[in-house]
Amino acid sequence: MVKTKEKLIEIKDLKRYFKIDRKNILKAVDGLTFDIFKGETFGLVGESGCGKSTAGRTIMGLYQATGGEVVFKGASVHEKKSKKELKELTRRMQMIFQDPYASLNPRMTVKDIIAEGIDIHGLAKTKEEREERVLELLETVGLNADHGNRYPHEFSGGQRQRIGIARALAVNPDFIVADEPISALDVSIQAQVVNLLQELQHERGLTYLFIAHDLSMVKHISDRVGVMYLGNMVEIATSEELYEDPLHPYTKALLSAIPIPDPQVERSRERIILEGDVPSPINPPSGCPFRTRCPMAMEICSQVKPDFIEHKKDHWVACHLFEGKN
Amino acid sequence: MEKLQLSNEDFQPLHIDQTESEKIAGESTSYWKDAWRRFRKNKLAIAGIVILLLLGFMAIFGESISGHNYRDTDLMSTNLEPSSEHWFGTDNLGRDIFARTWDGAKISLFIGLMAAFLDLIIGVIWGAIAGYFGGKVDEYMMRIADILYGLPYLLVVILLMVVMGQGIWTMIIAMVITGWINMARIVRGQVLQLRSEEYVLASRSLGASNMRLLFKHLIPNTLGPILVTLTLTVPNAIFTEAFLSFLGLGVPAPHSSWGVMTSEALSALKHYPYQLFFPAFFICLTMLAFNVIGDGLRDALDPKERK
Amino acid sequence: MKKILSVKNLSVSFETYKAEVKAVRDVSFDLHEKETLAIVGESGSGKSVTAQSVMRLVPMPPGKFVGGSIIFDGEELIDKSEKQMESIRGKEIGMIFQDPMTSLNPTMTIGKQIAEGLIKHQNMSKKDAHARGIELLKQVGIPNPEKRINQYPHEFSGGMRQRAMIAIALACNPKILIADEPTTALDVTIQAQILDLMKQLQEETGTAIILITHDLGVVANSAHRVAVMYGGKIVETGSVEEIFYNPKHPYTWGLLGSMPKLDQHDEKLKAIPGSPPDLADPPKGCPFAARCPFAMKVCGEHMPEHYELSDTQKTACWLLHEGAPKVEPPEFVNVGGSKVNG
Amino acid sequence: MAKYLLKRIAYIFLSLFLIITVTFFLMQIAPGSPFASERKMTPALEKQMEEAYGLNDPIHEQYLDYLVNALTFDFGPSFKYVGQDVMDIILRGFPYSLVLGLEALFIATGFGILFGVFAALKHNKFGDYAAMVIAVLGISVPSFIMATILQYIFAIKLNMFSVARMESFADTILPALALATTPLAFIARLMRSSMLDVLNSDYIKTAKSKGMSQRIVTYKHGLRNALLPVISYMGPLVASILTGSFVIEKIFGIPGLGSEFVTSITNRDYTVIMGTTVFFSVILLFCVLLVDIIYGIVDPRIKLDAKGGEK
Repeated sequence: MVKTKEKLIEIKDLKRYFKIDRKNILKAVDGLTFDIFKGETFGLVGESGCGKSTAGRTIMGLYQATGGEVVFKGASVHEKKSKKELKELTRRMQMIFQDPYASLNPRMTVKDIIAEGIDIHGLAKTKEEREERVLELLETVGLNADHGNRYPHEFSGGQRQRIGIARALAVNPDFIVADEPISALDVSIQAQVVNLLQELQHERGLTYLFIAHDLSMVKHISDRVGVMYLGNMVEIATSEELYEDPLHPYTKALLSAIPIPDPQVERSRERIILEGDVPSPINPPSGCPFRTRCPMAMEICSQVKPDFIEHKKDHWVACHLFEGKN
Repeated sequence: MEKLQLSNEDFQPLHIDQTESEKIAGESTSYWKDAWRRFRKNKLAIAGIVILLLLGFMAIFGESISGHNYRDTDLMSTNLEPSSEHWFGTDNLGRDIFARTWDGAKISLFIGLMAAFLDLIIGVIWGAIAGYFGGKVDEYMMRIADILYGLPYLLVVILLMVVMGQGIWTMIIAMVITGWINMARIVRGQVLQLRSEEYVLASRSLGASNMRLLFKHLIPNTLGPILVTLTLTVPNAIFTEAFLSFLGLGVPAPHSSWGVMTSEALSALKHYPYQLFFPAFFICLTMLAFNVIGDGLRDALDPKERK
Repeated sequence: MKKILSVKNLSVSFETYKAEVKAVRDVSFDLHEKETLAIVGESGSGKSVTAQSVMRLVPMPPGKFVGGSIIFDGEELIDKSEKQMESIRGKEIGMIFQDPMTSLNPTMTIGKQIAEGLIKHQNMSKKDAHARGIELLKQVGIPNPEKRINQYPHEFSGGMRQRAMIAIALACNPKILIADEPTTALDVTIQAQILDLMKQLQEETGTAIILITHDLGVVANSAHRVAVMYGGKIVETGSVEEIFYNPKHPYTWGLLGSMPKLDQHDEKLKAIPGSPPDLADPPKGCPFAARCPFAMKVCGEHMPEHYELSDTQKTACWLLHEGAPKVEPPEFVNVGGSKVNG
Repeated sequence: MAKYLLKRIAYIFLSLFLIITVTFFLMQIAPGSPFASERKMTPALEKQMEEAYGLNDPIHEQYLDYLVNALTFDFGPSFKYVGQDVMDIILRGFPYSLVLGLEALFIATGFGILFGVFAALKHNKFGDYAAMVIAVLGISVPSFIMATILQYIFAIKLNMFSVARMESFADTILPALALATTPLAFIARLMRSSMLDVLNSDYIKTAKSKGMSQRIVTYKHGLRNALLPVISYMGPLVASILTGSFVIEKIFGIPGLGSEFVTSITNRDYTVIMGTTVFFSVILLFCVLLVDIIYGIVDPRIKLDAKGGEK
């Protein structure tokens, strides 16, 4: 269900390293290349420590890129620009955070939290206009005027997450990075937030980068999904394609590891259980990062890092099993 | 359980306004309001505040109430026990201890508050800069603080006193030279932690300027720990002053301070213990008051306790 | 199958400075030999408190038993002294916790932490306990156990720590293992390893398991029977098939509808509106009434009784009363049973 | 570990270098000639003395000499007591201070930990409140006031101890108690809060779920972990006891290093001031290092950090 093919964001060989100490470098994001189309939801999944959150923040420009570039509507995100251009860019890209308890300033009223973007970008001319916009945003996310004067600690997790969404919407962004927006919430509340995000997308034509570790939710909300492992993208496909025909052994394992809420299915399912743990991103394995846990690992995997290739139409994979077979 | 008698009426649909479940009961409480409510419940801390107010009042008006002044010697009436004329008695030069106690209070409180205030200014600026900019700046700034922190601070204070001569301001400067480090460390730690909080990231992704981040997000959220540290710095400074004065390095005569008075009373301890009692009592009382207020603040402001 | 644990009308409250929080209200369930009973519910539904009550690990105060009984092996656990409980904990009932990062003592080697229980409950010598510890680590799939046993928890990864926790909990072959969200803090691939391990160990040792979780996927994977908790109460119990293919409680419906399905796309999730009740002031009637699309007047006034729908399924909902209007469960609920793929 | 130690020792030397430098130059700008307070001296004699002490050399030479000598613990002769080396004075006073300090250290840690654990186990009961009120009082009473109170009650009124003598072990009890009061109270509070934290942690629940008795849970699992913050307080504790001894020794008339230091200040005996400052700093810095090493032994997670975070 890719809506358009107009590229909103191009990410080219994006790298983000963190210096641990003199000798060790943590390669959190190690060369990502993909595009996000206008109006779509691009899901980014992977296990903890795979660099998906870092990727999101680097794309947003919250972190400087160590290498590569991010092009948003033709303009590079990390390039030096004037204050005005930078401000305009930050207005068009917004973020929703994971922890509903840590993402709202406990000392500010909900009204001031939501209005922060309006204040920074001067989007309201008068006090009344500011008030009106905040009220409108509160209603958009299912809260009411009465909530505006309260402080974050008085709200439940789901309500806080909606306040976070309202804050992001306040500046009319085109693109929203949702960094694990539902993983701290209860199941029934998760569904509320996901539905809200989808409604907003339809109404406002938003583009999402939806980051999560829960593949089933990512598959539900996303048009296309990218799977990350140890700072690398291992596979990208539309979400049906990824589910119907996963190529990379890691994707297969990830899919098979998700417990499905259906006992009969669960009983009859063949599971691929991966051995061991994810290696440290400080000292990643040579060649293919997944080879240490891969049930199909071959000789070549430890020597050469596989290229990220388009194996089928719109279905990219980085694995030696598919190299030269497309 | 007896069987309920249910009628058809009972099975009519219940109309629930879903917005009802979003309602929040109770009035809206800000962080400070909430903290104040909790602080108020702490009787000890409230007592501490009352004591401090009384001490402050007496420091200002105590001497004039006494009908004496702190430096008039009266060799006809030395070492008198407390009486209706001399409420706290007199010392070996016949000076009125009541008057001297409140003159001392003025100096002790001034030194304590001034040192704490200067610690606050330097510590917050140093710590906030180090924490906010991080990286190399932070590393060098904190290295300097670390090395200073490793020094035995009383030694430094004493050395400076020796060098700069006695006086209130020397004492304050000497104390501040080492005293700000603690504050700087706490502020830096807070800022460093807050800097990566999601709400600060959120503000940054909205395009907030450094100034906005500092004044809207970072500083308001570090205020709690700063306040607590501050209330615990004051008694420390008062103690250091008393300590130095006790060693004969403190306030020069004829002014008194509680430390000077304790020191002077020591030689007469055997025969005139009341001379020691009053200054010692007020040092302890002041330190106690600040300590319980500090504890009360910590309990009231601690986010862990918040629920 | 024999009943080994029977919880009847258990109520547990917590005194907070504001009010009394009624965390568990009138909860009853049985556990049979060799079965896995899953208790599912959202955060604050009282599932963890229920589990910890069985172990008598709820700190009292602020917690207190308001009423009910917990019968294990014919004996009332609530009346037992702390000393008597010590010989049940670890020996008869083992427990594993949610966060393997914090539930192991950081200053004690893994070996010592395993050996402790063995030495206490089975009078083993230190040497024997060490040897048995190596065996246990091997059994829970920790490679190189001879070396690993002398290491500290920080030298283990999250998954490995949870394995070590399982080894500790199962060291003395307890009759019951209580697993409190054992995989919530772990990654999916590690979660699969741990769930597999627990199933395999259950086959080997015959331990009955109480699995506390909020994840219906985990329930479907591992449980034989399920108890659904909401607002401090059990609203529905049944075999895993009954709960997934023939649920009768609207909350269970809502829970199933909130989950995305891997094999469907573009189907809107059926969110449950609103938020769970405040247990400091729980609603008079059914705790779910305020969010229930089928709520009737009676729901707001009285807690429904548990209607027995089969030998195993019991549901507490007024819709099952003969006077209530007939309500069909939403269509998505029955989908799973007929379709097997994957 | 070795690398970590070397790094730390290098830091100590850096700090020492700074201390020596700062003290040296501070003493240079200090007012008054060291001999000014002496009985009247003829200018000729003063000149001769200054010559003898090398005070007429250029400053940088004096500084270098001092730095080199300080490394070998040679702080030169005392200005005040002719014919005595600073090091002699230090070594004469040090044993008294050491005994006193160690005693205070034992009292403070021993009773502090005891009170703290007691309070934590009686959390929110009478015992807890009582212990913590005592602790707040302890923190609020400065050591020199504690010392005079103790002296007044036990030595003057009750005649149980001598007033100002340093001959037998009994003579050290009061000063050690006075010295230990504040740190004891600090440790008690620290211990209480850290014990409460630990007793609320997940691994305590794990230990209980294994059927361990309350005693084992508290002492085997709880205490060791709860001690960690207390151990890191030991560095500042040593500093507080060291400096506290300045006054205590003066009040009790103990001829220790502290009273030598105080006397040297009143005498403006600059070489002794400098010598004792450096000596105190050395002790303090090595105590802090020792504390860090102990911490590393008690907490197995630390060793890893020293190696740079590798597995």
